[in-house]
Amino acid sequence: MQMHDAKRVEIMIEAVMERRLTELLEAAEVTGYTILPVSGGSGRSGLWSREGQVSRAGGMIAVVCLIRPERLEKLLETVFEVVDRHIGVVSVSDTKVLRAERF
Amino acid sequence: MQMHDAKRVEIMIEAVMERRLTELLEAAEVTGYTILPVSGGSGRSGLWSREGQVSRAGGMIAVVCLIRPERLEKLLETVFEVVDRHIGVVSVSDTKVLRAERF
Amino acid sequence: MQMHDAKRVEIMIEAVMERRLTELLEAAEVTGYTILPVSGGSGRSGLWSREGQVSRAGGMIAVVCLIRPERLEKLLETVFEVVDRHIGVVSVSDTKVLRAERF
Amino acid sequence: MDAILTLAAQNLLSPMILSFALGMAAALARSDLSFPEAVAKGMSLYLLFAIGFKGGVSVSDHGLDGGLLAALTVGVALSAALPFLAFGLLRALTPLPITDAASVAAHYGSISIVTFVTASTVLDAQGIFHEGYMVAVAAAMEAPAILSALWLISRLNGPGAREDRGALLREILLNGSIVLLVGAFLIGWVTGEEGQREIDAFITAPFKGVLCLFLLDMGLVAGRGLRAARQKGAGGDVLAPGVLAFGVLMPLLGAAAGAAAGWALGLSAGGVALLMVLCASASYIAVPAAMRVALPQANPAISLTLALGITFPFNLVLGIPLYLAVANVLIGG
Amino acid sequence: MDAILTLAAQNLLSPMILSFALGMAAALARSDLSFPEAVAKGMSLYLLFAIGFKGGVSVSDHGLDGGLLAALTVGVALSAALPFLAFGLLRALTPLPITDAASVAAHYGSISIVTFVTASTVLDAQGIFHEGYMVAVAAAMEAPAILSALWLISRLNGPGAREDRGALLREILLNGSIVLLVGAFLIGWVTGEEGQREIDAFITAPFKGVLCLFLLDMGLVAGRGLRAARQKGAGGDVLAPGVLAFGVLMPLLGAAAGAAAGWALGLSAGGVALLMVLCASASYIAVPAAMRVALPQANPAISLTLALGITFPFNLVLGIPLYLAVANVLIGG
Amino acid sequence: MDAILTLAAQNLLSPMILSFALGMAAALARSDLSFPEAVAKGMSLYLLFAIGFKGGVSVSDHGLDGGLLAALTVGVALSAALPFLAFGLLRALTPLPITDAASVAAHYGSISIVTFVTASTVLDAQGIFHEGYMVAVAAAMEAPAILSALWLISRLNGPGAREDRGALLREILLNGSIVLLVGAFLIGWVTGEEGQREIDAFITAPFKGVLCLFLLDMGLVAGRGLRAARQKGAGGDVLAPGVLAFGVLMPLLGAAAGAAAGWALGLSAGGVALLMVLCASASYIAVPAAMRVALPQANPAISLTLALGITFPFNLVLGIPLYLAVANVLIGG
Ligand SMILES: Nc1ncnc2c1ncn2[C@@H]1O[C@H](COP(=O)(O)O)[C@@H](O)[C@H]1O
Ligand SMILES: Nc1ncnc2c1ncn2[C@@H]1O[C@H](COP(=O)(O)O)[C@@H](O)[C@H]1O
Ligand SMILES: Nc1ncnc2c1ncn2[C@@H]1O[C@H](COP(=O)(O)O)[C@@H](O)[C@H]1O
Ligand code: NA
Ligand code: NA
Ligand code: NA
Repeated sequence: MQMHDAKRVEIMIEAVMERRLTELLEAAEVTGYTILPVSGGSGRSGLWSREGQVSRAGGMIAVVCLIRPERLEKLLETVFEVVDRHIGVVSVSDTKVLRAERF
Repeated sequence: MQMHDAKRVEIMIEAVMERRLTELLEAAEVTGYTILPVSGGSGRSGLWSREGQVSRAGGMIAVVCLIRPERLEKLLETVFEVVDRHIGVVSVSDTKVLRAERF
Repeated sequence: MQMHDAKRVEIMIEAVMERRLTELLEAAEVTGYTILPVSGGSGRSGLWSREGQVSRAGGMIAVVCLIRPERLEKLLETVFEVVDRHIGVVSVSDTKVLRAERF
Repeated sequence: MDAILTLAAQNLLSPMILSFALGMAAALARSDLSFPEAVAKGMSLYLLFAIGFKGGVSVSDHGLDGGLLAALTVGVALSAALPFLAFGLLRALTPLPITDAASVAAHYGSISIVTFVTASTVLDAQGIFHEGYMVAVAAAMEAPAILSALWLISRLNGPGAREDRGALLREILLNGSIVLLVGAFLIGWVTGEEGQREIDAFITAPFKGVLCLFLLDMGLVAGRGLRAARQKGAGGDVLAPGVLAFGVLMPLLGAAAGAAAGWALGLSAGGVALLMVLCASASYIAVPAAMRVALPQANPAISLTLALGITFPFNLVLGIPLYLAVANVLIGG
Repeated sequence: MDAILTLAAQNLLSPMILSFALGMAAALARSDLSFPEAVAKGMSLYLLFAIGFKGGVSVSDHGLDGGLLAALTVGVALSAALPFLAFGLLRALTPLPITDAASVAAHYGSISIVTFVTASTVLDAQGIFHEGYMVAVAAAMEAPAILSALWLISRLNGPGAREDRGALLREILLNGSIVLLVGAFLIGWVTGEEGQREIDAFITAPFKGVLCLFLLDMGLVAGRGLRAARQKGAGGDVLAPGVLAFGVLMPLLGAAAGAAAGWALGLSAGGVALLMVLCASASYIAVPAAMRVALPQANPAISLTLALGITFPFNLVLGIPLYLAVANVLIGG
Repeated sequence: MDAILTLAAQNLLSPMILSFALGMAAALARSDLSFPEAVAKGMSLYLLFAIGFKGGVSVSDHGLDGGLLAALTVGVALSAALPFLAFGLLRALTPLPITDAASVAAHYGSISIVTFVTASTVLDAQGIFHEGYMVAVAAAMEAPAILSALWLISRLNGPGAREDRGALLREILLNGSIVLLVGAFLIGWVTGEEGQREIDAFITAPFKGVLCLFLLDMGLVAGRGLRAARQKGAGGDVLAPGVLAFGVLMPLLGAAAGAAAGWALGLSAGGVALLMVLCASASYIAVPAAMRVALPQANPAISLTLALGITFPFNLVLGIPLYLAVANVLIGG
């Protein structure tokens, strides 16, 4: 089956920043992304868990973005604007996608 | 620690297609998969979010499938049957697994 | 944008083992990890789904860990202690991260 | 006429309608107010169980009057027939392509259980009798419209769907909301007054309050849908005048069909009003899911925005008091 | 005998049992009806809090009769002893390997809190007195069986588990359901009638209705388990005749032990019936989780299908009226 | 004094406080007892809707006494002013850096709606009148403190935040809890007694019970926070004596300001007590989220542990009866 090179960008970011990040992604003409809920984690700022929480603060989301390699740089610059000042990690892996016309 | 080459297939597909996809995966003798909930996203068909939703329509799931490289082609053909007509994205990355006898 | 080599370790493990695994990760000086909820799956021990479940038994979580390549071996040995006797799969992919000073 | 207006005003100022309005306003203003998906589903399970159960108890109290079977048959026929009317109207009023028109038609042939629940609550509040088995009729009307729409498509477009029809039909009939509604109806029927007494404090007393919160959530979802439709091209056609007109005309035509059928069936005024509501309302839970499986090419945003953003509030605010007034005139309740 | 049958029939046609049956039927028919995990957990938290609290209030009303300590001791002893009985029976009736047999035995020594809640509700509905502290006994019986099973395994298999025993014990005793049950019991005890009056409308009035929905969910989960066991080899052994027989025989033997103990303790007829229910029921919330940690080699599908698919419905439908009848005869209530 | 002690003891032994204590104890003992996030959010939506609605109904009953506008103005002023007091106190008592101090100050200028709800419940239980519009005052006091803190930061640190002020302000004012509280208040006001009668069984009867479960959850979250603060360096400063002292002193100072303002406004004794509670309590839902957006450099663990781990239990257990006693003396209720 025909596959095409792409990048899989995974952004773990504070839940309160969701709207700001996705607005930037759209402004950067990213064609699609998917948001996964995150139930807990740990980092330099300690352990956290969503159990029993009401406030959106103190939670994160994972945003997965599949893009063509040539668009990576622009995406990262966009993302960096938000991630820079905020808690979060960004990773980029090589991947292949079906139906490249979608990306 | 001994690692073995494998492929990580990630399928983002409409939640209503879950049963059909997993039945096909089992028919294709895929030995295992894991389903992650998805809380929102965006694509050519616009923005969506699961917040406050009751209907299963308008939601997606992420299916992660670790398989031996030699089984990839068959898996993709199977998946394509469902994804072809439906909203969804499929990505394949190289990975390594512990305990290869499980795959 | 400056990226740095890293490993993305994804551990699918029984939910009841969460505390044990994360304690081991901290003991192994892993600087961070993120836990994603898992809603269902299938493997050698059959199909499962979290729908309508009350017991923590019979559910899994996905733990994602981004680390520097040189720390991989130690991490895997640690994880193996828990995964060895328990249901679960571990995969390791090459990735790149922003802000390497965080890992 | 005066009575209708009073009723409409009274309806308008009920906590239920105001809760829906609050949700819609919050969503349109981009507030982050939202219900978790699990809570919304939990409330809908509660409402389905309670309304089904109470319908069953009512049947065990009042007997069937020989009417259940006739009403079920008529309900199925209406649900199967209305998509053709809707399809014709859509082709006349809007530029929607065949597939989208068929999908919208399926939504309007089927029913909105929350509109039904709200109407029953209004009737109860005014002490108007209605046949308990109308709940079973509601359940029976969920699915037939889907089959009509698929038949329409396969006539017009050729047999494109590779989907197995039998599996799909099975899945539609075993849809969670149908099973729960029918199951609770049967439980209520079997256990009757005595069963009701046991769980009354759970299914009757807090019912209206839960309905308020659920309508608040519906308002949030509908408002988000309208906002998305306005922003993006996705469901943009929804806000075209022809489409908007359909969203208001179709419920009126449906209600008229329901009124005629209810009158022919010899239902009470309350029963006629409920049948009108069923015919006038459009599905936004079961049918959208079925359409995604069977007609993936159809744009889901169009049906959903129409059903939830236009027709649902129309029925809630103006439709219900209007249908009730017509039923009263018709039956002389 | 006649009385038992009437009771059984009455029980059978209660909204609670019918809700469970609806769930099971829906799951076996492959309906997609389902409760979100969060809603199921929310209902179970509610039930645990309410039943614990009411037990505590009852103790503050009726006093302890000096009976709590004796009942706790006997409960712990029963929970510790029953796994040996279960293990012997399993080895005699089934071909299950040692580890699986020990795991199943742990489930049957422990208790099912929902079965207990349902039985209390049946007693309350019939106005039969039962000692409030039975809730504390239920909590005390959750854990000891786990330790017995682990001891059995280490005797038979050698000390294989690398798991730290102390940590495990701590975790079992601090299990959420035990903590909530005991905590609510203490709160009820301390605040008594007055506390009850404050929150009665929440924990008493809607209780039975919530229980119905929870049993509906249990039926769905049990039905899905049975279907999976039938399909795959995974828990296939469950449906072997010997295993099925165990699922029905063991509750009867457990109930007999409970009856003897309850009689010796001088409990009321209601109290004896509840102790029988505790001994007859098998855990499917706390023990499965503990077994996954401590005995990962054991196949969880076997215990779960037996406990939830066979023994739970058996107790719900036939067991409870039977145990109540026996207790009545024994105590002459 | 005696009266205060009796009241405090009575308060201490209420199911609400004991539920909170149970949660805290369970978390500190590392029990795995927990509420799903969706259930916690569902309960908070219920509480906000119910308290807002009841406040609105009370206004429609008793009229506004011309007091709403004055009270709103004073509330906004207090919320805007208290952060400066808090900031000064923090700089005097603790070694916290400017950003962290400003963030904590924002939390204490704003309000904790659950503390307010608990206090109203205590008043209702004792039949003490309080102005219904205090709910609107509570909503109005959520946001101003955030702006004061940001102003403080930009004065002291220079305009570092690239964040768009307008967008942030909009987001704060349209925060879900403010919108729901104000919306439900308006619905209650419009529908009045009649509306209340319709949904009373949902929003009044079970209210206290839901509050118990919610406080149990708050106890779990607070306990987990305290444990984490003890373990890691993250929020370790929280447990320094100066910080602890702030967590107890600040509510007392806030309450004093509230008492003075309430007296000047001519509120009833109940109203004064509620204004004291609002000033004394610290936000842990809306403000933490706003601070993460606007002041990401501030360590969230410090504010949260202080607000939820120290000040919340202090107000719950000692504060509420104390403020009520003071208000009674002041107004002679
Ligand atoms: N190395 C990592 N791998 C995966 N997730 C991480 C990692 N570091 C941080 N995170 C996630 O990001 C959150 C905030 O990280 P931090 O800013 O280091 O406290 C953590 O709680 C994790 O959920
Ligand atoms: N490039 C992408 N990366 C990640 N997820 C995507 C991407 N494109 C689409 N998706 C997901 O698939 C859904 C449907 O996509 P579409 O068919 O383009 O509307 C979106 O809402 C996303 O959840
Ligand atoms: N190849 C695989 N790819 C992804 N997830 C898997 C795979 N194998 C097993 N899993 C997950 O691990 C769980 C237990 O696997 P098993 O021990 O094979 O029953 C499954 O239910 C899946 O959630
Ligand atoms: Na209709
Ligand atoms: Na037992
Ligand atoms: Na304050």
